[in-house]
Amino acid sequence: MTSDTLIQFALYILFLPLLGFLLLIFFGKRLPRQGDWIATGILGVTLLLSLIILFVKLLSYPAETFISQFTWIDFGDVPFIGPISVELGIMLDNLSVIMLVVVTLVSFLVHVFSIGYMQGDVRYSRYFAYLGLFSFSMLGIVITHNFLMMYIFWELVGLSSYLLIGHWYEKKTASDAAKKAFIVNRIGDAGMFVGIMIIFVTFSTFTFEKIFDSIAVGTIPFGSEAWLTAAGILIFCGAIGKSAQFPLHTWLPDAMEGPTPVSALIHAATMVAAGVYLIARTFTIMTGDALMVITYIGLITAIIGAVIAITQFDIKKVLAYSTISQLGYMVMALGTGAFTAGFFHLVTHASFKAGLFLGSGSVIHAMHEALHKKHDHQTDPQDIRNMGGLKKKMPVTYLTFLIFTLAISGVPFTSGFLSKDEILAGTLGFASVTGHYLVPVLAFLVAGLTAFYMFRLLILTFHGDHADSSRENDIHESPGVMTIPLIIFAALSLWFFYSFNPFGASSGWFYAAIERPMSVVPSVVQPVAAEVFKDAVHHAHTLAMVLSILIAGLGILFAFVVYHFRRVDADRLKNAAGPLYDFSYNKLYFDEMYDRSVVGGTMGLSNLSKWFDDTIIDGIVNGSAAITRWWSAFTGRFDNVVIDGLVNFSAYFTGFIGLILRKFQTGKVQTYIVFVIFSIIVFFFIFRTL
Amino acid sequence: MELSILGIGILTWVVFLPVLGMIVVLLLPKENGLAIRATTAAATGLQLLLSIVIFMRFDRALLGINDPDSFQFVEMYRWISVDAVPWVGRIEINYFLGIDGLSVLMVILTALISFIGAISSWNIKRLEKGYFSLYLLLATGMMGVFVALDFFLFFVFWEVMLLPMYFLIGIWGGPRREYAAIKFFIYTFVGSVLMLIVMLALYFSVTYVDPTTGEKVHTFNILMMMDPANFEPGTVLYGVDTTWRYAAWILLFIGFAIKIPLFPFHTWLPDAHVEAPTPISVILAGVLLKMGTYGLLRISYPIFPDATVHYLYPMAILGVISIIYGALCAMAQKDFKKLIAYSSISHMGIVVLGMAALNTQGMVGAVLQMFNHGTITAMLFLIVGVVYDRTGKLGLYDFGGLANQMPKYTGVVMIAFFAALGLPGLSGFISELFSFLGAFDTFRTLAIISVSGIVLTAAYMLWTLQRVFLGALKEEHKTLPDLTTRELIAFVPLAIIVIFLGVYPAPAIDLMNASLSYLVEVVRTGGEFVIIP
Amino acid sequence: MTYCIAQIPQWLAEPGLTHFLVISAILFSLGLLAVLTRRNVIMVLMGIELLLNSANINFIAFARYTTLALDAHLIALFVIILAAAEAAIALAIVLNIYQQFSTVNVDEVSTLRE
Amino acid sequence: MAEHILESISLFLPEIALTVTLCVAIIADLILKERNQNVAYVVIAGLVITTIFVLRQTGLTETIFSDMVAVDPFAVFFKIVLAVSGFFIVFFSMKCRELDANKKRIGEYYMLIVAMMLGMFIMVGATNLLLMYLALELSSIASYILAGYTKRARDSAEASLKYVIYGAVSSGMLIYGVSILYGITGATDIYGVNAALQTGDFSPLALLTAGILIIAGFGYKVTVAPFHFWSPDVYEGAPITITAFLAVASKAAGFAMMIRFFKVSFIDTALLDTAGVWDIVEGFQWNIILAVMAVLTMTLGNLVAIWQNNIKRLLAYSSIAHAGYILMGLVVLTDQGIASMMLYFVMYLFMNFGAFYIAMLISNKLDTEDIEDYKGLGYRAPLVCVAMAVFLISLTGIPPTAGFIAKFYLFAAVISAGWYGLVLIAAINTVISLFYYVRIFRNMFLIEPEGDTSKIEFSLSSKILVFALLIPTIFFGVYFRDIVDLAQASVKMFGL
Repeated sequence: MTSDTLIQFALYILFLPLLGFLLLIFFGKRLPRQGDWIATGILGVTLLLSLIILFVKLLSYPAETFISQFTWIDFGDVPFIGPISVELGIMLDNLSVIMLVVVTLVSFLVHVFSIGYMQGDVRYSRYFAYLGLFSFSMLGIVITHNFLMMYIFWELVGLSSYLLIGHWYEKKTASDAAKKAFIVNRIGDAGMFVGIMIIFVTFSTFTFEKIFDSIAVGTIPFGSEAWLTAAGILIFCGAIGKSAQFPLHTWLPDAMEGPTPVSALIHAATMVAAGVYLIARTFTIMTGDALMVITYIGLITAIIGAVIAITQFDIKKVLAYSTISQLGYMVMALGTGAFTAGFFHLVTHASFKAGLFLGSGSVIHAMHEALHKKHDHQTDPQDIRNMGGLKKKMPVTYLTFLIFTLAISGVPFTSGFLSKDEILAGTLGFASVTGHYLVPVLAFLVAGLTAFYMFRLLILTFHGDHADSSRENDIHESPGVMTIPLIIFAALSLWFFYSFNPFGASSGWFYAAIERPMSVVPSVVQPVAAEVFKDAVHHAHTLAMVLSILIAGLGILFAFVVYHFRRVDADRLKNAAGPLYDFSYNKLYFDEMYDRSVVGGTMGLSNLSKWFDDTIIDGIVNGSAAITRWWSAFTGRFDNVVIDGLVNFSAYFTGFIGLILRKFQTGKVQTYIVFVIFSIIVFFFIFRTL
Repeated sequence: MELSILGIGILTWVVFLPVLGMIVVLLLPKENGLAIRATTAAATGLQLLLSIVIFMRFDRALLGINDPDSFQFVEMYRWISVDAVPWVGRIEINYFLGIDGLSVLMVILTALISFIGAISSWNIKRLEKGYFSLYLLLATGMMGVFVALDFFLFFVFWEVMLLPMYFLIGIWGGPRREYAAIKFFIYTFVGSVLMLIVMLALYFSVTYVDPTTGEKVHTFNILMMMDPANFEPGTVLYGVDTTWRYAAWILLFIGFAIKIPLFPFHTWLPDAHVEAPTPISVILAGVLLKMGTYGLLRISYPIFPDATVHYLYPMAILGVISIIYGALCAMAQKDFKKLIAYSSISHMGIVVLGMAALNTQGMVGAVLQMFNHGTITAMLFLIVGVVYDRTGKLGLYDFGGLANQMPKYTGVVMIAFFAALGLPGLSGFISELFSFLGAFDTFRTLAIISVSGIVLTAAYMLWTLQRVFLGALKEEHKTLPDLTTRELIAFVPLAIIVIFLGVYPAPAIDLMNASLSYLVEVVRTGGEFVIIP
Repeated sequence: MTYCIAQIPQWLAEPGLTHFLVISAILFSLGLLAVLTRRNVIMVLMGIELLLNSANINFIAFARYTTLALDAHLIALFVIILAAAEAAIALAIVLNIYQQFSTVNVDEVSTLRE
Repeated sequence: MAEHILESISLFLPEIALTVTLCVAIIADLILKERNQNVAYVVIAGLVITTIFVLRQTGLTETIFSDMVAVDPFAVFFKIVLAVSGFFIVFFSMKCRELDANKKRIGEYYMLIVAMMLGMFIMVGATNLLLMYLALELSSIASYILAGYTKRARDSAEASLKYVIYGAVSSGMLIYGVSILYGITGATDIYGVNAALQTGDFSPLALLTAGILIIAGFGYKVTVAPFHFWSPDVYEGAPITITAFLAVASKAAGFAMMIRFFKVSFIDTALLDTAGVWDIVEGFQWNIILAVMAVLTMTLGNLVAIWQNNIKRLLAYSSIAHAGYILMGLVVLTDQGIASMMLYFVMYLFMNFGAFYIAMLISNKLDTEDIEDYKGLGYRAPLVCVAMAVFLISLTGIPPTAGFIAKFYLFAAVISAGWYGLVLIAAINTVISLFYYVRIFRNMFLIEPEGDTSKIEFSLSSKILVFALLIPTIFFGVYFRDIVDLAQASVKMFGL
């Protein structure tokens, strides 16, 4: 199979979902089954094609990069700048082909799951259409070869995310969440936009390759390394928004208002991982300082997510904060230089986190059905305090959920262990080279917390007794279309897909395929060199593995002690933690803070602007109402004339002078003659001196 | 490039077709509303057809701007020529039409928006004859501005649209129509009086030697004014970087800025929009605002390159203020139409910023933004018109949940709103992108500040979307009908253009790229250009 | 024959151009004063006559004290004639006013104003 | 001598024709008695003959009656303007219901119009100070009576009283100023005055006194501030036809006389060349005074006009403001300025008569002059109101109307002479003027009629007259080449 065929396949993969979107948006309602089979079928085909590409690429052309491009806009030879043209194109390298499979796989399975989950929804076909739009946009991000397309699809996934979060837009919380997601993402995108502006102004192109080459030969923005760092950080801003990194993470928990399969697809596995993918793509031009910023942002995010997740009761919220935390993990990994580990975690996380969400979807679906049957609309079907004991009723869901939980907690023989272990080793290595020991310490802490809150979730949901025994019998296992995807994800969460050695991924195919790219930035600002880093990681590896197993075990143990065996009363823990608990329970008050400062500030500024516009700017021209009223009392007739269209202040002013001048016209002819003589005298004296 | 029909040049046809239509409308009996409407639609439709012909036949490689030979479809007749009077030399006013890369897109836009406006005027109920004849006169005035190459002619067309607009707002407008109409009238009139002064000063400063007779001729020919060699020594605007040239530039700028409208000359716009009937809002936002920026590019830039370069930075600052301030004001509005009006201010700020960048990307972005803003805002006002027609309400909080009730409508709304907030894949993005890219090349800090505008735009657009279309449907709106075919006819071409140019903008960019690059060259070499970090 | 009652001052003994001009200026001012201060229209009209005649004095004085020809005399004659015509018209108008307003006080004839 | 007089008479035919018309009108009035409306036709016939005689004078540059009167393109141009306005006024008068109250005396009315025309014809040609004064008085005296000629006798009588007192005082000042000027120059014809002034052998103070007094006298005639006070009251009180006539013809004649007087006597002909700006005689900066007056006039006229509710009074103030614009043409001291003033008068004639005529038609039908009563008229009388809108637009100076071209050339002349400040003030004033013009057509179109909504019909002849004014107003806005040519060619005066 030649590279041309691969490119062709890639194009099919990209455009088939778009076709699906168009078909469903225009004809969806008229198609049989509202067209869900079209959408799902198309995704199945893309999955197949992606797998073909993956195998062919990794087996036949492991070290090559295929690019196909065309000139989209050609400015020609621009005066004072030189030739400018904008090329669009796609690029297939190992990174993108793996990502292709991840995206199409998750998307396909979510499509399948949705057939069950969304059955009977009012906008069923619309839902599948939007899923198609999302898949298209996400695939665009994956295979692009330039910043512009990256940005374009970046925004488009934002759009599809907006549409899907707001799927049940009759609920104000849903439309609020959708809006919030888009706007918060926009903030990050604005930063990314500025970063791209810096890049384009310097290199007059958007294409990754050309830019990397230019930097490699020493061309940097405005001749200053600081600008290069700035460009890196600004581009990373896009990732901050999309991957829900601190300080823009607040949209993701709210985004759980969308249908659960959407959360699985977009807000767990793929779109939110796009930020990580972006960092991986632009890793080459990140300076040491930029990577340091990335590391710490990731670290902070990881901790925030973990800390908040501990105290949440909404099943999806726990998963959402867990996602934030894990994304922070990946970002941090890339920042420290553990490139492969970070990306690897993206891939493994995609399957087990999508699985977790789908599992929770299955649970919510069951709860919802049960509550519906009882006409109970008060009880929240997503609150884990209303659950418990589902193990017996939903065995498949439980088992798969267990596997996912083990994976995310980093228990050996799972994919999560492989990737997390590598990341932790990376942080240790990073610390040993740079001296930033806070990074591994906190990373391990997060690992422990993750194990704890995930098992807390598992136990509260599935173990023990059901909260309300009267509805226990109404809870049933979900249908096959929902459980089969779960099983597939569960299988993918085991180690053997990635490496035959359950205690080390570095010998697997993944590590062979993905290698940390060479940094092209000027040597003075380069991050820790790959070889030095690799050495350090190698030394720390065993320690990391042992520690990680230990810490994960501790977390799991503690969760069982508190929630399963109830040796320690959860309420007492809560009281002991005191304000810390409230702090965590209230999500560290981020939303409140932003509402007061950013949202409140903007709205205040906006109202101020409106006031300024209505009162001052218009007022200068218009005369404020008060003066008008005062005058109307004074002259009686003024108001009449005001209403007659002389509201303008300038008019008011001239009108006022006119009013005075008018008084000279007394009607007495002798007064007129006095004025005339007076003027003559004035003229006389003025012009006598001239 | 020459093209004529019945011996009359195509541009004359494009400009005066609506006037022909107007004459027919005036001759039709008052009762025959359908014939009046059909005539209007036919006249503007033909205009659109001809502009498409122009688009096809337009030579993309010719430069235009200050080179009379590379203008296309040129028509030049001596209109007024007063023979040699000893103290002024010969006086010349020409009927001089022609287009280049700068104006061709505007011609197409004007024809398109005029046609769409005519379609959406279908449900005007009162005094149709008056309405449609004024409407057609307005169409002629607008088109004339974009094709005139003689300053006097430009000015005449500029003014011709003033009165129809006044009456169209004043007679067929909303409750406070009188106030809005007079405000519009006076603002614009101030601008045009300032322009008149500069025009006359230019006229007395510029002479050229007529090759056939060898005498010195005073002329209003804009192209002649662009050649510094044509300025008579000793006249007021002679020289480079003189106080008088700066003053003239500022007067012109105020005149154009009022039209754009640029902060702080913008307050007429929200009032005019709120009161104007829907088709007139469409015209106002779709075409009239562009006349300001077009005027700057056609007149201020090449005639006063020195002053232009000197004032680039203040101009960019005003652009940035407009972007952010307009967005902030939009956010605080409770009236649907007013919100869109303020969003226009914000979007036109982007045009000014792009223009001020004085490089090809920025200019292309700006002119494309002019076109895109024309189509997108036209859609937005049509959208407002749809709910206003059905409910008579404009408050943002009066609605909610329309998405379910009116799916086709909501589809159109989505396209327009997301195009307005600069979503990639729709036309607004491309032009904003290049405007900002260009601006960043010249004013780094300003460009970075202005990017915050895209966040604010997203915020108020989505908030509006939420308030009007999402949420629960109100009881009294449960019977609202979806878009009618006639409304769809107005929406669909715009939507197609918005999407097409978002996906493949090259056809539009190719039209103007050569001319605008040349304009950049002309202006930059005429003044001392510096990049401001 | 020495009835010398008093020595006539030099400036009065031989009146010159200046004297006439001063007289005419005084007359002009008096005329204006009458026009401005009198409330009776007839008196105002008499003030106007003074104005015109002060000009006449000027003309005649200039004719007398310079080498100019008879032009000035003719002008004076014309002005006198015009003054008469104007007075005739004015009086007719005053009559009309009296019929309409029953007064000849100019102050009261001021309904048209501002 | 006799030959000279005979020759002079042959060039004085227009004025003689007017005199004969005047006499015939008196006789006709006596004969026709009850049907004395027909005097109007006599007057029209007389005007036709006069116009023919005027047209035969084109191209001549002569002086007649021993330098008393000049027959030159400048005078001919203004005579044509006066004759055309005479025609219009006679037609207006035949339509005017205001005049019906005094039907029996209507013959006198036409007769007085002819007398006034005669005075104005002489004004535009006079080159002798005495003749100027006499002509001015002739037209003034006739207009004193005409101002009082109406059915609403009270206002009318008041107007004429004020007019006569004010006019007499002003003419007193004028003649006093002339007497001083005569004293210092020893000449009565303006060429002699000029020759004497160029020697510089006189007291500047005396010249200043004379100059200011003369300006006051002329200023009264052309209604420029601060000598305009009579005009609003008289314009409001006088019959509308006479108001229109005063606002256009009388002003044109006054300006013509003023231009000739200043251009001939107060400039330094030694330094006069074809290149441009004239030099004024030393000792008296009269153009600065005129500039100040121009600014005062236009500003005052516009600002006060905003407050008027009576259409006649509003148009009166508007015509004051226009006098201010026109005066700018003289201030700049160029032939181009004069040409643009002349052009302005042509355009002004049509648009201002148009506005007055429609105000009269409406007053005829609705018996009101209050602008508030115009509400919704656009729906009741569309044709007339659209025409009114065009006239008002033209008065504002918006293309494509004659008013724009007039203003355009005037501003052009001012700018080319470098008076940027002045033109800026004029531009601002143009914007201010928009307020009150707009108010009229706002009332007509933007407000729907209340109460009586029946259509108002006008007679065919009225409509024809409206079109006769409307068509030039638009035509000159689009095609103005010939009229500009004519104005520029007519700047030529005898002796320069």
